[in-house]
Parts: sequence; structure tokens; C-alpha cells
Amino acid sequence: MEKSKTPLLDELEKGKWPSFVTDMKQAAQKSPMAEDLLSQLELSYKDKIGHWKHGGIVGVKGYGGGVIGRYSDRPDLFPNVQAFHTMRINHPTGWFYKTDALRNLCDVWDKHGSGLTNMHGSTGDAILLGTTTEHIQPCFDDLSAAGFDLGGSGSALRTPSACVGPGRCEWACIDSLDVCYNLTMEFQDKIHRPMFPYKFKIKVSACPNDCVASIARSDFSIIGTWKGKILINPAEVTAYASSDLDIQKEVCDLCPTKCMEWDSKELKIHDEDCTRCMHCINLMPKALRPGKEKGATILVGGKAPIVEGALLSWVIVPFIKLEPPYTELKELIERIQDWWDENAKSRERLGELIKRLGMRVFLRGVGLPAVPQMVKAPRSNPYVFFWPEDIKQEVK
Amino acid sequence: MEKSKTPLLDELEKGKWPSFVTDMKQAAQKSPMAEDLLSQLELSYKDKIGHWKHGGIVGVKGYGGGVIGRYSDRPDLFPNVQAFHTMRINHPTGWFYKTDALRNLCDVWDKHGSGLTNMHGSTGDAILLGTTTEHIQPCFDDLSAAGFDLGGSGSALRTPSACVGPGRCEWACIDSLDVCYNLTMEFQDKIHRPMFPYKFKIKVSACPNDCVASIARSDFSIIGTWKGKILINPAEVTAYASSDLDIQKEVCDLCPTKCMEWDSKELKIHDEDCTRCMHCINLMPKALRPGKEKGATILVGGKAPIVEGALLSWVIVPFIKLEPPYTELKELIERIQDWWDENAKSRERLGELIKRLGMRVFLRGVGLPAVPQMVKAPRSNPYVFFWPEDIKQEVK
Amino acid sequence: MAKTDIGPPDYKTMLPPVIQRNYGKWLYHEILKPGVLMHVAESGEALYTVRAGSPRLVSTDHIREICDIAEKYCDGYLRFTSRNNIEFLLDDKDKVEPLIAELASRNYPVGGTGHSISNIVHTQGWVHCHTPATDASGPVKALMDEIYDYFITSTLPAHVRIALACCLNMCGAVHCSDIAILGIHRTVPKPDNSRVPNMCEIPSTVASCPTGAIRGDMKNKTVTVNDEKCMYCGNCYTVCPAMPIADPENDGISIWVGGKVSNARSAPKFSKLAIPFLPNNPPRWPEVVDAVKNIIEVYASHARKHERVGEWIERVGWERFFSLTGIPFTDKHIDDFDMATETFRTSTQFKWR
Amino acid sequence: MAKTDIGPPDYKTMLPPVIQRNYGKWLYHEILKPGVLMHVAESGEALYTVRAGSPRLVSTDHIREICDIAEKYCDGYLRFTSRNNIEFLLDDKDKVEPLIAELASRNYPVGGTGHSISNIVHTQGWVHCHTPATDASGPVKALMDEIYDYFITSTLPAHVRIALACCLNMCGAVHCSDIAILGIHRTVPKPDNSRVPNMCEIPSTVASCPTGAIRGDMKNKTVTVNDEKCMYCGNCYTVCPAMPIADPENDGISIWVGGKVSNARSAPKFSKLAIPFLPNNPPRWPEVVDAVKNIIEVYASHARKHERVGEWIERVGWERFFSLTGIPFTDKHIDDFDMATETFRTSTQFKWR
Ligand code: SRM
Ligand code: SRM
Ligand code: SRM
Ligand code: SRM
Ligand code: SF4
Ligand code: SF4
Ligand code: SF4
Ligand code: SF4
Ligand code: SF4
Ligand code: SF4
Ligand code: SF4
Ligand code: SF4
Repeated sequence: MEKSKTPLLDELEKGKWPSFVTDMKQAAQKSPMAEDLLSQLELSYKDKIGHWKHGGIVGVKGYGGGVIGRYSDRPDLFPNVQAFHTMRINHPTGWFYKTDALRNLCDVWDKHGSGLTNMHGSTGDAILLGTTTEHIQPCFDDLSAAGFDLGGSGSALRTPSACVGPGRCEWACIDSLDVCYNLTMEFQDKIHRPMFPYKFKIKVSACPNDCVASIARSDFSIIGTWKGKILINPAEVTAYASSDLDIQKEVCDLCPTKCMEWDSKELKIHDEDCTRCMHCINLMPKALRPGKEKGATILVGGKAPIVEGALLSWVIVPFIKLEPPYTELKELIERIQDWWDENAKSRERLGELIKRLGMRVFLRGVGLPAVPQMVKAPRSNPYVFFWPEDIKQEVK
Repeated sequence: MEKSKTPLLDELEKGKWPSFVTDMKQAAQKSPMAEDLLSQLELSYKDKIGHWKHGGIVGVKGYGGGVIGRYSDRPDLFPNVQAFHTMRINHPTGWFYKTDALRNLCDVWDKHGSGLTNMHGSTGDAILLGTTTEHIQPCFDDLSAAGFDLGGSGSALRTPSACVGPGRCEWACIDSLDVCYNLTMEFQDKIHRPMFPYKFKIKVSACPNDCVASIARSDFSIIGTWKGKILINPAEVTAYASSDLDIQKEVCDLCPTKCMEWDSKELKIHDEDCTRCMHCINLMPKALRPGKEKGATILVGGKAPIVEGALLSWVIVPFIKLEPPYTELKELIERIQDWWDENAKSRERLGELIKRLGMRVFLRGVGLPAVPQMVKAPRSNPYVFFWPEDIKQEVK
Repeated sequence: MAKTDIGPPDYKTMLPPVIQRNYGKWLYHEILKPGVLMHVAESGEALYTVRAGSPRLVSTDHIREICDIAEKYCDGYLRFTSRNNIEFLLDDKDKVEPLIAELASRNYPVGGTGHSISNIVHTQGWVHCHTPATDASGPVKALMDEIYDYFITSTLPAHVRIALACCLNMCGAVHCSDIAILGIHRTVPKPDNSRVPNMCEIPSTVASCPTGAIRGDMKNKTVTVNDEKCMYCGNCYTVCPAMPIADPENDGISIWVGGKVSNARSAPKFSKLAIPFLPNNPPRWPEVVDAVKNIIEVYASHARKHERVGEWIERVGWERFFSLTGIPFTDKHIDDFDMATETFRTSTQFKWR
Repeated sequence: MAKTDIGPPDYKTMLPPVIQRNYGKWLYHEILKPGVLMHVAESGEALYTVRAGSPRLVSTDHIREICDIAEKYCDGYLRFTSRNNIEFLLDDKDKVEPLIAELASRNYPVGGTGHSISNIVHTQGWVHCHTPATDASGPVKALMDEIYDYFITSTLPAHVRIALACCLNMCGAVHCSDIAILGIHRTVPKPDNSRVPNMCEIPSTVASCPTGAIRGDMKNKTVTVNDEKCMYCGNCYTVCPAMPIADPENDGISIWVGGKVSNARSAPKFSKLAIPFLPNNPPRWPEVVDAVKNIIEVYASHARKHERVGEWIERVGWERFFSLTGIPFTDKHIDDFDMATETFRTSTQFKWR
């Protein structure tokens, strides 16, 4: 028996969870690139260090991003991954596919690339993992012909993403798929031609469960919510009461605002105190539904730690109706991006800029009123700025 | 009838609460200084602005502080408050007085000063409000003869203060009065001869109710606490149960850790979950008492906002036994002050220094171990420093 | 020469005999009525405390009057509290009511215990300080007159601690009060270029500014202030007298709420901004008095028993606090200092009002 | 030339007919068993979803296999989830069990719904990135093998979301995960003075450092690093390739816990540091796998129903978390970045362990 060239990686073919090593080996049978990738990875496993050089800039005609340049630091050993660039592909909103579309993608990629992919990348793109510099443009041409386009990279808008929302979910308060697709189409230029101070991400969840992690992972977070009473179906409440759900303990006691009352017969909700956390609805989907007046809360600033520390997005518009063509929303996005563009330093995310200049300046800059929903609590330090017009000016 | 010279201040003699204006007028009858003070204050009420110049440095022989220099900006109008310095006097710990001591103080002050006082200042001193430069030393001599000494000012230790504690309170877990007095006597030199980067305050509360606000108002906060079970007197629990106290609602439901159980007969406390907040004991003083093993939690860093923002003190020693002569405590204070003295910039409070250099550096500097009680939660940012000895050093 | 470093008189010499006998051996206490405490020791002995209000700024004659009373009823023993009230200490129950009667006749308010409003911790103001943005004793007197009944009774949901500081130095430590009254300046200090060179150290003046608004101008041995970065804290003035900041038209008062110090139930908390600015209107500061009264009354009618102001607000939410009190929310309420992002609402959980 | 800016294919063309008919009109759902959802529409129609695990790093042949299956049972309709699972979408109930059987025969794990551990969100690692401190796919595979049963069942108190990022850039957005696995460097980058002048812009390199550890050295057109101020974040390397940071001996993994994203019950939270460092031990990272398993098991046996990891820890306290898991608490757990004081315990309320 031949001795394996990848004894370390082979260990990762053991165990029940599907193995990426198996997929790499599968691809390696067709693609010398994939074969060298496998060998280089084995070396990394041995050396405990990556073997890629600092990325270089590569791309397609007319675009400023969408391809991540990558070069091996051991082209002597792994000539087929000397250049091994990744192409980021706008995914169909909600990651819905018909198999023919997927097969087209695979065919293009087998023709031009390593045959390896990530389905999907953390931002949401379909990631085509590894091709040579020469293949980038032809690959793009074939992708375009197959109906696919590149995603973002660098200081650009990134492919917006959305939860499955009205496609499948009974809790959707907004049409997350349509909003996301509409914005993606509207802002194609901003995705493909980096012109911002840094990256900008938009994510849309149709309810506060936030199944695309929009509050943590996007500069501009759109999260569905509602006004008015949670709709109660008393018959179904009764049905739950006789199931193994303990309504008092599991539902009412865990309500963060303790605004629910349950007397073993009737469930009452003091909706004026409800903060629409979804918990009760999550547990009793047949009995409870979001209220009738639906819309979204807009939050901004979410990002990972580099440079000034991680931020979760914060509320800037408590409630906005979202209906096509989403004019108000788009205008807000434009105003915010313009303000950011004008004021940010290079590589300064929106959240960091607001942190630096203050919400006060941001709100005035983009024309939004201050409301208490924007804060967990008002300031505790007394370092309060007043606007010049607040102050009585002495005539000196 | 003569027209009043203080029509504005006269308005503050109306109403039921005792009036400081009445006291000022009383003093004005004896003291021209107090008379001019009253007139200058009336002018401030008219002008809506203070009429004191920026303070100057005045003092007594051998001391570097304890007197706050003050000069009128209208000596033309108010010659008797041209110089009007305040003397800060170490108060008897717990603010206990026998009347003869108080009368002595009054006599000295009538002789040398305005006859006006603050009983007491915010730090705790007895404040003798307003004397001339010439009178400072003779006043001090007389005070000293009467058994009183100056408090602190400037970059010095300030007069420590303590809650009434074992003097009257059944909840005292430490002898706040003795600790405070002992430290005050031990550190006289540090109070009187400013040699720190900035002010340093010590306050001692004998239980977590913190009746001297030590956690908010001192750089070094000593707060009594206990280990082990809260002592329960079942008979008195029963008595409370038949009073108008609702044990379930008012006591158990408000316990922050929800570690109490009440079945209308027996009160159970899961002491391992209790965080010794005092609430239950506060409400049922006859039935519940702090546990038997008593000591203090030490916290540092509390201060008002200037410069880097207000801080509440934070835990650095979860539990320490406090028995005279308090050697361990004093050594800790010395180590902390030394570390602060070595590392702080001018006008940097202890809390600000730790904020700037990190708890990690502070703990190592003063030789304390890191324990989870020091934090509400561990860090969320990944900017973790490792000590050189944590890292495997390559021989290059 | 006078002896130095003698320290304060030993407190042990000031303790009434009943305390000396039962020191550290107290068993329980009862509030017999507002302002009157009974502490019972293991020995069975009882100590009675009668707490009376004080303006804090007191004359020697006033102190002597207190001494007279203490000698008449308390064998000459008394103390002051950490909030500047006077406590008469006695072991003879029979003297309690006569003492109270005498206090009443001399207009000493008795109260401040339990679920009341105790004395207002405060500072110097125009009486003795050089940086005040308002007076201290005046607003306190005006307010205590109006909320007097809350001192002499115990009708609030929990105790309410009010403090006043006349500038951002916060000598009144208002940063952790149920309700805080804070003097604020609103005018950028103007460096007096003729005096700065002699009176001020440039580097420490520059360092004094929390927001980095001050730049050194080494050539002219002075400093310049960037108006847009200045939030009028006055710290530069503390360090450099040639940068006056007081301004009769723009100085005034801000109101802060929801702080606490005790560890009871919830952890100690900072006070938060409720009202950014109210004008200085001596002698009785009506806007300030009304604003504080309004907050107290809304609190009194909405909070649950034992709920401090901050605990109540945290339960119902700040949205609700602003809608119930009718106080307008402005961009000034949103923090913009160094840890501001911690205060931003990073959740879709909120109330509409 | 190829058409540009066409954007992604219209998702509407990808929706199965049952969804097209009932779009936005769903009434409720049930989890029929782990990995199998039934969504019922107002029309009464039902959509069945079968969720299968995926290594995310998949070959085109693997995708084609998925397509084969989807065509056989789902008329060719499928989707991927926000955590990279595959969802087979079908309207014919009768095909659900045969689909599951086929998936089982091809070793696709079915699960990840409800109170389970779903797929681990992760990143590139040594497979494709230039800054990793560890691999991504490898530790994920090693861990998922060990916690496989938590994927195919729903036996946990609540759902547990695990993520991995191979460097502090956190492409895996691990900052808000129940359990986060984060690659960390621990070696101060050494500027290569021969390459810095050509490859790097000095001001942006200086600006890239969160702790201000980098100084420009204009004379030599390079930069210097203050070792004591560097916490190895690697951001300078991102900006300036001539400052390599990877180090086989000192790179490794840290473990973070208690984050969440949903607004359900408690607000979204950041993950907090549990274990500052574990070594890189390819191919199966046993120390990491054990550490995560330990945390999961302690959580599983102590948390209440519906309590996410962070909610459980906040209820019992971090003191308790460390004592229950046996993880040592060190000075590295105490924040020392810009908002550190917010995390200090400013209260005497704590547990002894
Ligand atoms: C006399 C004094 C201590 C002293 O050394 O001077 C004192 C004395 C007592 N305090 Fe206090 N506290 C005193 C200032 C404080 C302070 C400090 C302050 O107000 O600046 C606090 C922290 C305030 C805060 O949290 O902002 C304080 C928080 C408490 C608490 C906790 C209340 C709470 O629920 O938050 C209790 C418990 C209680 O009242 O049930 C308490 C309880 C008590 C008891 C019942 C203790 C006892 O058994 O003797 C005493 C009578 C209370 C009363 O007035 O009803 N004491 N107490 C202080 C009286 C001030 C005054 O004149 O009003
Ligand atoms: C007299 C007193 C107010 C009162 O009416 O009671 C007072 C008065 C002054 N304080 Fe204070 N502070 C007084 C207690 C406090 C407290 C409260 C406390 O000690 O519990 C604080 C807040 C706690 C703290 O220390 O953080 C306090 C925080 C300040 C600060 C800000 C310090 C900071 O780090 O944020 C300053 C400004 C400074 O130090 O330059 C200051 C400065 C001043 C000065 C010396 C003004 C100055 O810049 O020179 C005031 C002199 C007034 C005068 O003319 O007499 N004072 N000061 C208090 C001292 C009396 C006493 O000895 O008993
Ligand atoms: C398919 C997916 C959306 C998508 O567009 O891809 C989805 C679908 C559903 N989510 Fe989700 N969630 C999905 C990612 C998320 C995420 C994002 C993430 O994990 O990165 C979150 C936030 C996670 C967090 O808080 O850290 C998320 C937080 C929730 C919650 C809130 C749970 C909680 O108590 O905190 C619910 C409610 C529930 O499960 O009761 C929920 C509920 C649901 C429901 C029941 C909604 C519905 O009625 O259809 C769906 C099936 C849930 C299930 O798996 O048990 N979904 N859900 C995502 C599946 C990911 C996966 O493959 O595992
Ligand atoms: C491919 C992907 C990881 C994956 O395996 O899924 C990825 C890969 C890279 N990210 Fe990322 N990021 C990816 C999603 C994210 C996310 C998650 C998200 O978008 O939801 C984050 C955290 C959210 C955020 O944006 O804050 C993220 C935060 C970063 C950062 C730190 C940004 C910050 O402001 O903190 C960097 C560093 C930078 O931009 O210089 C970075 C940089 C990079 C670079 C370009 C490395 C670099 O410095 O040049 C990586 C290229 C790897 C490669 O060779 O392909 N990546 N990156 C994800 C993009 C795929 C896609 O398009 O779908
Ligand atoms: S975010 Fe809400 S609407 Fe969207 S999939 Fe999740 S639960 Fe459904
Ligand atoms: S949605 Fe949340 S806050 Fe509202 S009633 Fe339900 S559990 Fe309570
Ligand atoms: S702090 Fe505690 S021990 Fe001291 S007086 Fe207050 S309640 Fe009593
Ligand atoms: S002291 Fe506080 S935490 Fe402890 S049992 Fe009593 S109420 Fe609960
Ligand atoms: S608060 Fe300000 S103005 Fe008032 S006494 Fe203190 S330093 Fe002076
Ligand atoms: S008043 Fe305060 S903010 Fe303004 S310049 Fe002076 S120190 Fe800076
Ligand atoms: S987390 Fe870091 S190493 Fe991993 S893919 Fe993202 S940038 Fe690259
Ligand atoms: S690794 Fe990070 S902390 Fe260290 S020098 Fe580079 S940017 Fe600064």
C-alpha cells in the first residue's frame, strides 16, 4: 500500500461529521490546484503555520473588488497554488437555489478553478476557492453568462444578506428577502467599485430573533418588529396548557419585562410593557403572533473588534415601515454613507466614526431626531456639549 | 423700617426648613467677616455669579495643607472677606461629639474666624468657614490645644471617614470606627504633608449598605461583609410573617439572586448563592443577621468625574479579616500608595491610573492574585496581553 | 509651638455610656416613628436616636444651641450623620418625647429615617468656592422647603437621596444619587493671554482637559481652546486661574437621576442625565424646585415598595421615565464621552414610550 | 464583454412553488424531529424542511451530489442556512422519510434545529488566509465529530451556537457566540526594515495599532514596535505585509463563552474570555476539543430550560462558572482595553465561588 502523502489530514477523515478533507481529495482528483492545496495544507499541519503570502490585488475589468488575491509562500513545492485567488459571488437572496443554477456554478468552477468552494462565506457570498490570475476574467465572463455576479471586497459595500423570512417563517415582520434583494440590486455599483473609507455591511432579519446575526455582523442592521398587541389565539393557548409546556415557568417567568399574566386559563399580555423580544412567540408559535402593524427597527454600527473593539449595532430608528420601492430606507442609507464618507478616516467603520464624533453629531449629520429608544440609559458623565444656538451669546 | 440690605437672601428665611441665611445673620451680628460674607453672597444672588478669586496657598507651620485659601474679587466692597480662608478639621470618627468638645471648637472659631461652619464637609471634616491669613496659625495653635487637628487638602490623604458601625448598628461586620481612627492616626503624616500625585480618600462602611458612600467617594473603600450562613431566628420570622410585611413579595422576590425560599412557615436561604446584598436583613432586622465569619471587602478607585470620568470603586480583595493593629490592611494601603506614587502622572487618581495601565499591571505591582470576584464579567475584547514568561522564546 | 499630628479627638471619649457598654453588641433596631430610632443591645439596653435636620452651614451659636439641647436631654452626647443631620443620642426613653417637643418648638425638623427624603448633601456654591456654576445652600433650602413633608414622614416607596454639587468637580458626590442637582457652566473658557504666561503651567493645563480641547501655544506661552471640543467642565480653570469660565447668563443647573450607593438589592449605580439645563433663578430656583418635585412625585406614584428611583426606572425603562415625567429627550442625553457606546441600545428590545 | 452589475440571480426564481404560493402567509411551524421542520401556511399547505450538516468547504462534486438528492426528493429546490447547513425543501410529506434515509446512507447528519448544536460558523484558516493563528476547518471537524450527538438531537437546555475565527479579524464573527473558538497570535510582529519602506505606508501602519504600540521612524522610513504595548492583534500586518506575526510555537486558540445574537429574553451579548490560550495541536486539537466539550457538559447539566450559555452564566455568576468548569481565572481575564472599567466589579455583591 502506498504511504499517504497527507497522514495528518487523513486523521480528519475519521469521525462522523462530514470531512472537508474528503472534499479536498475529491477535488484533487480532478484539479492539480486542489492537489497542491491539499499538500500545502498538510505542510501547514506539520509546521503549524499558514503558507500563504500577504494577499495581492487582482480583479476583473470594470470592478474594484470581489476577488481575493492569494499566493503561496512555497511555490517551489506547490507550483499549482502559486496563485490561488478566491472569487466571491453574490448569492441568491436567502441562499435559495434551484439545482440547475448550482450545477451551472459548479461547471464554471470546474472549468476555471480548483473545484473547491465555501457554501457559503461568512458574509454570505458563495466562495469559489482558488484560481489563477489568468483565469479570473474568463471565469467572471462565464459566471456572468450563467447569471452570477461578484460580491464585494475591500472598501466597498458587501453583499447584503437576509434571513429566510417570509419565504418560510411565520414571524416575518418585513419582507427580508425582497428588501435585501432590492438593496443588492440598487447598490451594485457600491458593491463592485470600492469608494468608501472601509467595508460596509447590510443584513436583514425579519424579526428580533435575528437569524442572520445582523445586529452583530453588519454596519447597517434591519430587523423586523411590530407595534401594537401580540395576537393571541386563546384556543391554542389552551392546547399548549395541556401539552408539556409549562406556560408560567417557561413562558411568563422568562419574559424579560414580566408583562405576561397566566392564571391557568387565560393568558394576558400587557403589551405596552412588552419589548417584543419574541420569547413567548417562539415558545407558542401556534398561539401567539407578532402584532399587526409591522415594520423594522434600524440599527447601525455592528462590527468585529479591529481597531476600536467590537460593536453591536445600536438603534437609530425605532420603527420604519418598509414597502417597495423602499425610498425612505434607501435615502437613509445614502445619507448615512455620505456622512460616513465625508467624515471617516481611512479604515474607520461607521460604528467607530460615530463612537469618535458622538451620536449627537451623527444624528444632526443625517437628520434623525434623538429618542430614548436609542440608549440603554442616558449619559452618566457630565461632559455635555451644547449647540451654539443653545447658548445665550454675549455681545462683546 | 430700615430697608433690608439682603432682600434676595431674605427670601430664603421663609419656609420650614432651617435657613442657612438665618445662621449667617446670626454670625454677622458678632463678626464683620460674616457680615461681609452675607453682603457678598447677596451680590452673587443678584449677579448670578460667584465673587471669589481662584484660591491661593496658605497654611500653618509644618503642614502642607488643611487650609483652603480664598480671596474676594470685590475687596473694595467687602474688605472683611478680602481673605476668607477655610480650615478643615479632622472630625472625631463617626462624628460623635460630647458637647464640651463642640463648645471648645466654637469658642476657638469665634475668636479667630467668622463664626460660620459646615458640620460637616463632604469628605467629613468639620469645616471652619472663613478666617484671615494672620489668624490661621494662632487659630491652629488654639485648636491644637483644644485637641483638634487639621484635615487634608491638596495632593494628600484626606481625613478618612466611617459609618456609625458598631457604635450603634447591629449589622456592623467590622469595627468601622476603630479601623478608621486607627488609619487616621497612623497616616497623620500623609494627611498633613501632601506628597502624592493627587488626593487619596479612605472610607469605611461596616456593611454593604455603605452608609458613608465609600464605594462612590473614596479611592480606597473598606466595606464590611461576611462568609457563611445568614443567621436566622425562626421565631422572629414567624413574628414578621404575622406583621404587615409580605415576606414573599417584599423580601424573597426582591432578593437579587433569588436564593430565598418561603413557604409561609419556614424561611430557607441558599447561602452559597447569596451575594450579601443586605436586603433581607434590612427588612427583617430581628429575624436575620449577617453570618459569623466577619471581615471586609476591599475596593479601590472610586472618584468624581474629573478628568477621566467618575468611577465606582471595584473589588480587589474579596475578603480580609480586620483586627487591630490592622497590619495586613496597612501594608496593602502602603503598597498601593507606593505603586500609585511611582506610576501616576500629576493629578491622576488611583482609579484613573489603574484604568490607564490595566488591572493586570496593578495586581502584579501590588502583589494581589486575580480572582473572578474582581469583575462583573471577563473581557470581551480579544486584546489580551501575555507576560513574557508565558511565551515560548525562540533562540534566534 | 502647637503640637502637630495629634489627629482628631479619640471618638471613644465621645461615645455615650450606653454605647460604650454595648459597643458592637447591638441586636436589632426599630424606627419608632420618622426620625426616631431605637437600637436594642444584646444586654437588653436600648439607645434612642432622634434625628433632626440641619442647614449644614451653621453658626457657632447654632451649634451651641444644639449643645444646650443635648445637655438637657442627652447628657451632652450627640453626633452628626454622613448626610449632615444631627442625631441626639439618649438612653432614657422618657426623655424622647420632651426632646422632640423642644426640637419642634425651636423649628428643628425631625425625620430623615426610613422611606423618606433625608438631608441634601451639598457643597459651597457662591458662599465659598471659586468654580461654582450655581449656589449650593440656596437651591437646597428652596427645595427642602417644598419637600419638607417627605423629610418628616416615611411615605415614599424607598429612601430618596438627593445631592447637590455646584460644579463638575462634584464635591457633593452627586454621581450616585437618587436625584442629583449639578451646577454646570456652558461657556468656553477664554484664556487671558496676559495672565496665562505667569500664572499657568502650559503642559498641565493642556493635560487637564478631558476632551483634549486645549492646545499649547509655546511661542506666546499661552494656550488656545478649540470651542467645538470644549464641554465647559472647568477643569482647566482649576489648573490655570487665567481661564475664567463663569458666565451669569449661561451657567445653571442640570438634573440627574437614578443613582445609588448601597449594595441592597441592586449594585451601586451612577446617576443619569434627566434634564440638561435649567436656569439659575435666585433666590428660590423655581424651575429646579419644580423639576425635582415632579420627578419625586412621578416616582412616588409609580414605583413599587422598596424600589429606589434607579431601580424603578430600570424596571420600567428609560423610555417610560421620559414619557411619565414629560421631560423631553434630547441629543444631549446620549453619551458622547469615552465609553459612550456602552450606553447605546444594542438590542431591538425597547418600549414605544 | 461580460455583463457587469447584474447582481445575483433573482431569488424569486429559486423558490419552490409551495413557497411561491404561500409567501409571507405562514401560520406556524413544528419541529417534527431534530432536523425536520414543518411550516404550515394559512392556506393549509405545508412545507417540509430537512436540514443536513455540511463541512462548508465543499467540492463541486459534493454540490452535485446535493443537487442529485434535491432533484430526487425536492423537485430540485434547496437552500443553505445562515450557518452553512443545507436545507432540503419539499411539499410532499411522504418523501420526507425516504429523503432522510438517503441522507443517512450517504452520511449526511440531519439535525441542527431546536435545542441542539448547529453547524460551526467558521473561516479560512490555513486553507486560504494570510493571517491565521490556527486552522479553521480542522478544529471544526475535530470538534463536530466529538459533539456530533448534540447536532442530531435536541437535548440541550437551549440552542448552542459555536463559531470559530482564525484570527482577531473575526471573520467568523465569534464575538457574539455561545462558545467561540478564536485563533490568537502571541508574538510581537517584527518589522522587516528592508521591506517596510517599499511595501508600507507609515502613517496608516501607525494608525492600525489599537494600543498605539507602533511608532513611525521617518528617518529610516520604517516603524518600531513597543513590545510592552503590543497585544499581537495582527492588524499592523494586515496593513503592512512586512510585519509578519505568525509563530508556530506561540500561535494557538482562545475560548470565549456566553455571547448571543437573538433578542429573545435577554439582549444580544458579546462572548467573554474563558480560556486565554490553548496550543495548536493538529490534526485534532485535543486540548481545544476537550475544553469546549467540558464547557458544553457543565452547561448542559446546570442550565435551566431555554437558558442560553450566557444567560445561565449571568444567572449563576462568573465566579460560579469558573468554579464549575474548573477553568483557572487569571489576570488575562480582566479587561484592560479602553472600556475595561465597565467590567470591573463595582459592588460588594459576589459569590465566593
Ligand atoms: C446615620 C447613618 C450612618 C452614619 O454613620 O451617619 C445611617 C444609619 C442607618 N442606616 Fe444608612 N445611614 C446613613 C447613610 C446612608 C447612606 C449614605 C448616604 O445617604 O449618603 C446610604 C447609601 C445611600 C444610597 O444607597 O444611595 C445608606 C443606606 C442604607 C440602607 C440601604 C437602603 C437601600 O435599600 O438602598 C439601609 C437599609 C435600610 O434602610 O433598610 C440603611 C440603614 C441604616 C440603619 C437602619 C442602620 C442601623 O441599623 O442603624 C440606620 C438608620 C437608617 C435610617 O435613617 O432609616 N442605610 N445609609 C447615615 C444617615 C444619613 C442621614 O442623615 O440621612
Ligand atoms: C469643602 C468641600 C465641599 C463641601 O462643601 O463639603 C470641597 C470643596 C472643594 N473641593 Fe472638593 N470638596 C469637598 C469634598 C469633595 C468630594 C466628596 C468626598 O470627599 O466624599 C469630592 C468627590 C469625591 C472625589 O474625591 O472624587 C470632591 C471632588 C473634588 C474635585 C474633583 C476630584 C476628581 O478627581 O474628580 C476637585 C477638583 C480638584 O481636586 O482640583 C475638588 C476641589 C475642591 C476645591 C478645593 C476647589 C478647588 O479646585 O480648589 C473646593 C474648595 C471649596 C472651598 O472654597 O472651601 N473637589 N470634593 C468638601 C471637603 C470638605 C471636607 O474636607 O470635609
Ligand atoms: C434557517 C435559519 C435562517 C436562515 O435564513 O438561514 C433559521 C431558522 C429558524 N430560526 Fe433561527 N435560524 C437560523 C439562524 C439563527 C441565528 C443566527 C446564527 O445562529 O448565527 C440566530 C441567532 C443566534 C444567537 O442568538 O446567537 C437564530 C435565532 C433564533 C431564535 C432565538 C433563539 C433564542 O432563544 O435565543 C429562534 C427562536 C427559537 O428557536 O425558539 C429561532 C427560530 C427559528 C425558526 C424556528 C423560525 C421559523 O419559524 O422558521 C427557524 C427554525 C429554527 C431551528 O433551527 O430550530 N432562531 N437563528 C438559520 C439556521 C441556521 C442553522 O443552520 O442552524
Ligand atoms: C471569506 C471570509 C471568511 C470565510 O471563510 O467565510 C473572510 C475572509 C477574509 N476577511 Fe473577513 N471574511 C469574511 C467575513 C467577515 C465577517 C463576517 C460577516 O461579514 O458577517 C467579518 C466580521 C464582521 C465585520 O465585518 O466586522 C469579517 C471581518 C474582517 C476583518 C475585520 C474588520 C473589522 O472592522 O473589524 C478583516 C480585516 C480587514 O478588513 O482588514 C477581514 C479580512 C479578511 C481577509 C480579506 C483578510 C485580509 O486581511 O485581507 C480574508 C480573506 C480570506 C481569503 O483568503 O479568502 N475580515 N470578515 C468571509 C467573507 C466571505 C463572504 O464574502 O461571504
Ligand atoms: S429572523 Fe425571525 S423572521 Fe427571520 S427566519 Fe429568523 S425567526 Fe424567522
Ligand atoms: S415578546 Fe418578549 S417581552 Fe413581549 S410579552 Fe413576549 S416574552 Fe414578554
Ligand atoms: S453601613 Fe451598615 S453597619 Fe454601617 S451604619 Fe450603615 S447599616 Fe450600619
Ligand atoms: S442578603 Fe441579599 S442576596 Fe443574600 S439572601 Fe438576603 S436578599 Fe438575597
Ligand atoms: S462642587 Fe465645584 S464649585 Fe462646588 S465646592 Fe466643589 S469645587 Fe467648589
Ligand atoms: S472647560 Fe473643560 S473641556 Fe473646556 S477647555 Fe477647559 S478643561 Fe477642556
Ligand atoms: S479570521 Fe483572520 S485568518 Fe481567518 S479568514 Fe478572517 S482574516 Fe483570515
Ligand atoms: S500586532 Fe496589533 S498590537 Fe501589536 S503592533 Fe501590530 S497592530 Fe499593534
